[in-house]
Amino acid sequence: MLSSIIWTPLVFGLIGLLVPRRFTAWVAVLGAVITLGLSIGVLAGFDPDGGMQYVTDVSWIPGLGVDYSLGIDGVSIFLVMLTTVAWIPAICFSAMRSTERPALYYLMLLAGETSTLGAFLAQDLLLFVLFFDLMIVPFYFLFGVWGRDRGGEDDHAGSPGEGAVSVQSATLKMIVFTLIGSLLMLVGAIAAAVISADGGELTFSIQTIVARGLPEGSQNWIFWFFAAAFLVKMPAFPLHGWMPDSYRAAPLPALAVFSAVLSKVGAYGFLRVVLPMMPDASDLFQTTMLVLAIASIIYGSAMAFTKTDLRLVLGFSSVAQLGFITAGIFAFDSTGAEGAVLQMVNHGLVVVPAFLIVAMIAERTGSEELGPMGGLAKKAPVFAVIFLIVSMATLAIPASANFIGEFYILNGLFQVGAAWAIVASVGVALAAFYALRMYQLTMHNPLPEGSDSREISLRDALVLVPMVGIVVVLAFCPQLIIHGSEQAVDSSIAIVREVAK
Amino acid sequence: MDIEWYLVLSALLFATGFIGVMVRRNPVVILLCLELMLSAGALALLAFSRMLGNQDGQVFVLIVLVVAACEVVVGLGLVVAMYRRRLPLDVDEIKELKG
Amino acid sequence: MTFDAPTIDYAGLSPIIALTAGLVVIVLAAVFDRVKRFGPGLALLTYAVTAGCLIWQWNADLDLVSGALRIDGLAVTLSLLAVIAAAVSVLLAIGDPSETQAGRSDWLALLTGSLLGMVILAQATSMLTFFVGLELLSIPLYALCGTNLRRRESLESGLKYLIVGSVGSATLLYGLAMIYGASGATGFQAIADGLQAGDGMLSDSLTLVGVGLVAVGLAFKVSIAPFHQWTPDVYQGAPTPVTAFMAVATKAAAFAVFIRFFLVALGPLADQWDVMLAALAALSIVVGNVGALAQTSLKRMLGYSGIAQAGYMLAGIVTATQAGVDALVFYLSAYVAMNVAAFAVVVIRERQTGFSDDISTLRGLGREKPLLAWPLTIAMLALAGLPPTAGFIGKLYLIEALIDDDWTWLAVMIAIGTMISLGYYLRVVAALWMSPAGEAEGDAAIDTASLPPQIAGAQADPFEDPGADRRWYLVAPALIAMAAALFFGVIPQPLVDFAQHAGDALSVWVP
Amino acid sequence: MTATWAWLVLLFPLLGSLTIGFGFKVLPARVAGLIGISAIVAAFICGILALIGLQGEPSESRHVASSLWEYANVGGLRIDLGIYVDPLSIFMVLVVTGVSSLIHIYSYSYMKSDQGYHRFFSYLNFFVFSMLVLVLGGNFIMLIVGWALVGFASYALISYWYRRNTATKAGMKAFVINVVGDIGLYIAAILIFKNLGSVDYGTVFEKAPEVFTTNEWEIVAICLCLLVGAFAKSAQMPFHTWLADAMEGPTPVSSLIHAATMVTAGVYLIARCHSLFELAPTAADVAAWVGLATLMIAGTIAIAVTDLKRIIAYSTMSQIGYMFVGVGIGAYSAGMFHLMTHAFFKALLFMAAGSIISAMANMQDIDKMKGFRKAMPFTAAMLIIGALALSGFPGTSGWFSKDEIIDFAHFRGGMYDWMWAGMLIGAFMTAVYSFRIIFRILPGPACKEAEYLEEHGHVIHGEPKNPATGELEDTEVGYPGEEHHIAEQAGGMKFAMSVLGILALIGGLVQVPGVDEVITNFLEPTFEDSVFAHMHPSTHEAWVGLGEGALISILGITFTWFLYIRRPDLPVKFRERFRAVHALCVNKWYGDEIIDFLIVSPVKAFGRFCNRVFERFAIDGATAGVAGLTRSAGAAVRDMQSGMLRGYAVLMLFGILAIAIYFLIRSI
Repeated sequence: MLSSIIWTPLVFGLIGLLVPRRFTAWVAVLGAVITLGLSIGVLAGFDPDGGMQYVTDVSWIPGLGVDYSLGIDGVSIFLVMLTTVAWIPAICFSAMRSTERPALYYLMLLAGETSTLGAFLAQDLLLFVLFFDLMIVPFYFLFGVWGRDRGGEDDHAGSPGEGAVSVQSATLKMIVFTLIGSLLMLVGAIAAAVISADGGELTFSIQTIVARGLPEGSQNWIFWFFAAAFLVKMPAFPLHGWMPDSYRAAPLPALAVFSAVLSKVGAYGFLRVVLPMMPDASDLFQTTMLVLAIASIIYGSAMAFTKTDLRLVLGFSSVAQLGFITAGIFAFDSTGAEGAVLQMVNHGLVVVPAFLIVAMIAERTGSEELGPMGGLAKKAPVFAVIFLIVSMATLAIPASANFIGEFYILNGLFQVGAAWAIVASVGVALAAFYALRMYQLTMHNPLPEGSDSREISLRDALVLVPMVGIVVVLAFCPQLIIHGSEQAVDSSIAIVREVAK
Repeated sequence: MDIEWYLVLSALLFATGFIGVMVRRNPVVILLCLELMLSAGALALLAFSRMLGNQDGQVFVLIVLVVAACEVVVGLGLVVAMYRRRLPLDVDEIKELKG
Repeated sequence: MTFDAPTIDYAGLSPIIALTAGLVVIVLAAVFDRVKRFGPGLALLTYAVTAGCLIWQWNADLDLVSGALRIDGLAVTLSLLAVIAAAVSVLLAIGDPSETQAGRSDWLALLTGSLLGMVILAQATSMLTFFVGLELLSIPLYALCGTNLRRRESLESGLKYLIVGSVGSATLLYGLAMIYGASGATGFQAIADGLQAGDGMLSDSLTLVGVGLVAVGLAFKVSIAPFHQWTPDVYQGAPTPVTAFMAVATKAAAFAVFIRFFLVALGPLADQWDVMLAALAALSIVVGNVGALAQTSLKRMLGYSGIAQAGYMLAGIVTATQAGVDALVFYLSAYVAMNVAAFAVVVIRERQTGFSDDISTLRGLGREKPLLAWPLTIAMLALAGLPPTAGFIGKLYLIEALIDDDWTWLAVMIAIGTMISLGYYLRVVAALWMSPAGEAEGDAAIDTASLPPQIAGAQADPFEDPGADRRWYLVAPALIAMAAALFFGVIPQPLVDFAQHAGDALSVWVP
Repeated sequence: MTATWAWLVLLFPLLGSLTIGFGFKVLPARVAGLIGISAIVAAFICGILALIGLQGEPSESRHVASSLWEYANVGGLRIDLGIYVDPLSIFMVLVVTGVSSLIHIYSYSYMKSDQGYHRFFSYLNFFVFSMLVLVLGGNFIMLIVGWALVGFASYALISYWYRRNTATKAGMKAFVINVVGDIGLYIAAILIFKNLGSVDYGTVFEKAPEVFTTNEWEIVAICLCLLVGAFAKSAQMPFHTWLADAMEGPTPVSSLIHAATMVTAGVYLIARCHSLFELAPTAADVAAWVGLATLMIAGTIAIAVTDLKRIIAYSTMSQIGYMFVGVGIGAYSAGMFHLMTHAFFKALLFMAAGSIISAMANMQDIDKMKGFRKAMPFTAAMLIIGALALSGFPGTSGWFSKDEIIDFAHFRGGMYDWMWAGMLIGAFMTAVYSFRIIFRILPGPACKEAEYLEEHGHVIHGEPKNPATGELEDTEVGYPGEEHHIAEQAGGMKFAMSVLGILALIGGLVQVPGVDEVITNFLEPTFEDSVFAHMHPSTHEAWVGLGEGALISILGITFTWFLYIRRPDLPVKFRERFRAVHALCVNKWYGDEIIDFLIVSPVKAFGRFCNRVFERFAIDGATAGVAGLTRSAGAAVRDMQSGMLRGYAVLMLFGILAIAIYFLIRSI
């Protein structure tokens, strides 16, 4: 069952190579929809108190002790749902526009989905690492082949704007940064398995490694190898150096899922791998991690309200949001961790429409720079309202599920120390500023010459409205996610809580 | 007589050959120096063989001699080919490939 | 006096016999014009028979020729890799100027001779066969490098390779002599026994210097820094089919003897030499990777990359464990696939563009000729160690072996090296897929001014072949190698078994 | 049953908002307006039904908690989607829905020719919904939800004319300051949960006295955090700067949100949490002192500024200051009473102001207004009623409510006597600024707009301009459409103003000391547990207080009359003489500048620093540095690769020597 979820997208991507050009996109849409259907099927049969479910465990490379081992629990199920949901608008959005080399494009997009799902479902450490590395490959192509060079731009406030970016250097930066982390993680993963086996039978099964435990000294360095991978992926301050350039160069639909889902793999990794496997090190480095997380929040927010490129505003806001998530996880508190999980889903759901909206704005104004924009709401009330909802969810206005997530995270942080929560909450205020700024500067104010205030087309609305609908529904009952994931989250942090005591 | 002297001599031969490779520019001379280096090895082998009292080393030397001859053949062949292409016979001038 | 004819194990010797016979036939064929054109066919047949014999001897575990050779898993697997590389090289050479100018049969004879050296080297268990095999491998290669007589670079590379290689050989010989002196024996097992028993007549320090010299000599062959400098030059200058052969097969054979000599003969001294080899491996990883960064010649870049890859592989020996050997052989096998895919594309591109291997000739290839672009792309991703290719599994294997033996720092070096390597491998991928549409001008319209200088007066190269991308014997190796690199990335277990077969052969000597 | 009615109170405005919002293309404008009005009226009726249900209960069990579903529940932090109905919340519901109904009716006419009619009513209904969530919410999280949603609705309505830069800027300011307040509430809620293990009102208020001792630091911290929220929402110092800018919104919005309902949420919050504040008297005193400071400072500003709506806005701040003092010192029912009467007369004042601004073709500067007495008799009358009530003229509603607070301060004595004195000064200023409006606008020779209105019977249609900057605008953007409406000619406006006028005049009679104390009695179940529940001045003292109030008020009005009617030259002279003081007041005591200097500028500078310095040098620099290092290593390797064989040999020699030396050293 889980295998079919993982591999369906790729299979459809390959079918897309065979069918005539004009059907490619729709084959891809079909593939994504079927994947969603499968994941809904899993969700329907999911038991929140059932621990690891739908387990598949086949020996893959017996010579190396690597198994093809999949499973789903309360944390991964929602991230899988997020993935399968998020890919649909991205694909549909592209399908409604003409794409160069469509077969390859959709193959890469769907391969990205496959690998992301694999990372969420893998229960074998090496399989996880493999999928983690694999994710970056299709996105390297997506960004590189369908991205575009960006010239240097002034930010229209008299200050120097962003420099010129070439696709090649941007994507190279991205992949090098990401792999710095994930190669070290590969070393760390192998070390974890080898050390925990301690001469016994080598296995990479996460559960077995957790059960066997690692000596404290080894935990310390292995922790950082994993943390490097995850922090880069998120990205977290100060490892976000790759983000601005690649965000500016990337094609927006791919960027939407990239930002929405791939960043979560890092956070997920902390919860699934790092905390259970390296509880002592996690406890030891809790303060460091919290400092990094809070720094991400503050720095990301500060950058988000200074940048004028819409993509960068969203990009840095993601840095801040992921900071919240990391902080929640490293609070070692069930509210904090649960808030983090909730926030992972929420942020993913919000970011996808946000990036697609940026694409639509660019279609209307021919620019992604905030400076000369404005007034787009004039003839496009529906568009404006959709964007408004998205912005409000981004800034985690109370009544959105994002608020519940943030609130739980803050509550978790407070249990560690009041100061953490208070400093983190500065990020909440800044978020209000940058999210609203983004909305206002595009939708409000006078409409400049050359911009076209055009209502969202029905087709685009069909893409966006369901996403926004999910955001709204979750706003009414975040408990849906909390209930499903609570048990899994608790068990993820159980060991580290024990140690922290 | 101690084996040391043989070893010292062979080391000197080896060093001479190596220095020759480093300082000479004519490929033919360099080939000669290479022969010197191989001979150094051969001498050491012979000395050890003699001292140890087994014949393995001597057999080895025979083979080394053959190999050395082969090397020179190929080397000279290349030198001739270069000469025919009117390329300079100076290793300092042969530096098209670099970087 | 009675004469006891030595018992000859013909089955065990069959690969060598087959290859030798083939070599004779190919040389003879040169005499008859009408047979000449079947040269490649003959060579391929020879290799096929050899491969058949090797597979026949798959489970063999025998000493041959009074312990001078040994056919076992290690020998069989690595010989197979060399044979595959040679076969590919034969295909890639069809119609190549080097082959034509040197005379087809002569060229093939040299190649086959070198291959024979490799097969011997893979089986060598005595200093004599070691040295003979090594020289038999090297000397034809020196000549092969120079076979493109029209090109100055080709001759230059031949001469450089010859001189540097000979220095390496001499150093190796000198080291061998020392070890002979220290152990009083030439057979590998006997050396080990002699070293352990202290039979020899040298002080420990001189013995170790001998070990060092042998290591240097082998390092030359597998291009380990700081004995690597011939590599980029020769890779770039030699005719591409030769480079392809050299890159892959030489490494396979040289590593075979590297493993055997260090783990069997010098096994007792493993504690002494492991740090040195680790340092060499680390240095190679760094030098190879940073050196490749700003190269514009694809072949030269692959040369540097070969240095780095040799460093990765050497790490497998550092561990002195079976797992390390397994990992090395696995990596080597994957390396064969990735390099074949890459070089095949380079050969095709060279013929299409009048013998330029500049990276700029690849621009826009992804759009125009995906069938060429994909093998190269996969090859680059595999070399960079990205999933889902065999390169990733190979790195995984190596790192696992290293960590298992407490060489974590070297594993981290591999990781760091891989990061750096992205800088150049992906440049190729970027050129293939991500160069702006406007600059991708197709085959013929490459800006000639930007190409490296060719020999004067060769305006219209008679060997230029715009249709090279439709020649099955050029495209098929690329596609098959690509498929292999992908297949073994997804289902690596067969290749793992293959590699473990090699490692198992050493189970007597190493943990 | 009570709970059901209360849920219906919430449901109607939400439904109204959604219906209008989704139907914006289908529904005719008038229908949308009517839907909006009826949704609120329906909510008001349900509120009354809930009230009846509640009154049917015995006094000690006059509170109902009800929950729809579990909203979120982790680690003991359980949040229900629940409401809490007690007299206090019903009181608020009635004030909110009642005044809102009237303002909706007013808007129906006032906004008639605005292009975004649907949007306006949808927002307006949404605001009422949010406000009702705020007052009905059954736990601190629901309170926060309502709190933030009103903030959002307020933002949406301030920026309603979204193509005006000034409006969007004002909206942003209001929103961000309110979010700062929200954060105060977050932290308060977290602290409450941490100490009390729940966020439900019932549990919290019950357990608080058991857990905390008086003035324990944690309870003080909780209350101070709550106060941050309250100050931000109610525009008290130092979070007051957004309110004046919020006047960028349409006048009904100012009337509804920024006078009658939303800004009083802070008062409601303190009243709601009175049992916490009584455990932390320090925090309660802070509330009272800040209220006092605000009421006086806002009074001085209101005297100085000339923008009609802003004068009223500052007056609002000042009146809310009174309420803060009231609930801060324990006069809960008095505070709530003033909240109610203030809602009446302040809404009325804004409506009247809106009418006059309409007649002035969207000009808001009182310097330009004159002689509207004849041209707009109804509006003039309403303006006067509002001003009388505001300044506490004897008999009007404001007189009863304000002076009850002032009197309570005197009653508590001690340092509260200082507050008493301050509030009396404030009352004097109130009278001055409210009648400054009257005396500047109504009497005297008619200005040209008033003249035009008298002559032609309809208002002048000037060029549409941004009242703040004077820039020309197209009519889609700014002032409600092409046609402007005044109360004299628009039924809806007239009706709403009449009702409010009556309420402003006589609304105080529900709480006459010694006669009827409806409000106090009604709210008694809520404040039963308070230590101040049965502490109040005697009837005699109360009447003495009322007398003082009346005196001050009449003095103030007379003084103003003298200043603006008898000696109109004096104000100018004063202004010349005390230029610095005037500048201080006109510039809102430099509140914007101070906040800008202390918070906004540093934050912006930090952002710029991150963007231009840190990102560029540290992050990109480090990246480029590492890349450069690798590249130069590559260059070094390539340089060594000179192509010269002899060079290669030298390197080999070094390699061989290094290995040999390593082994030699090692074996020694």
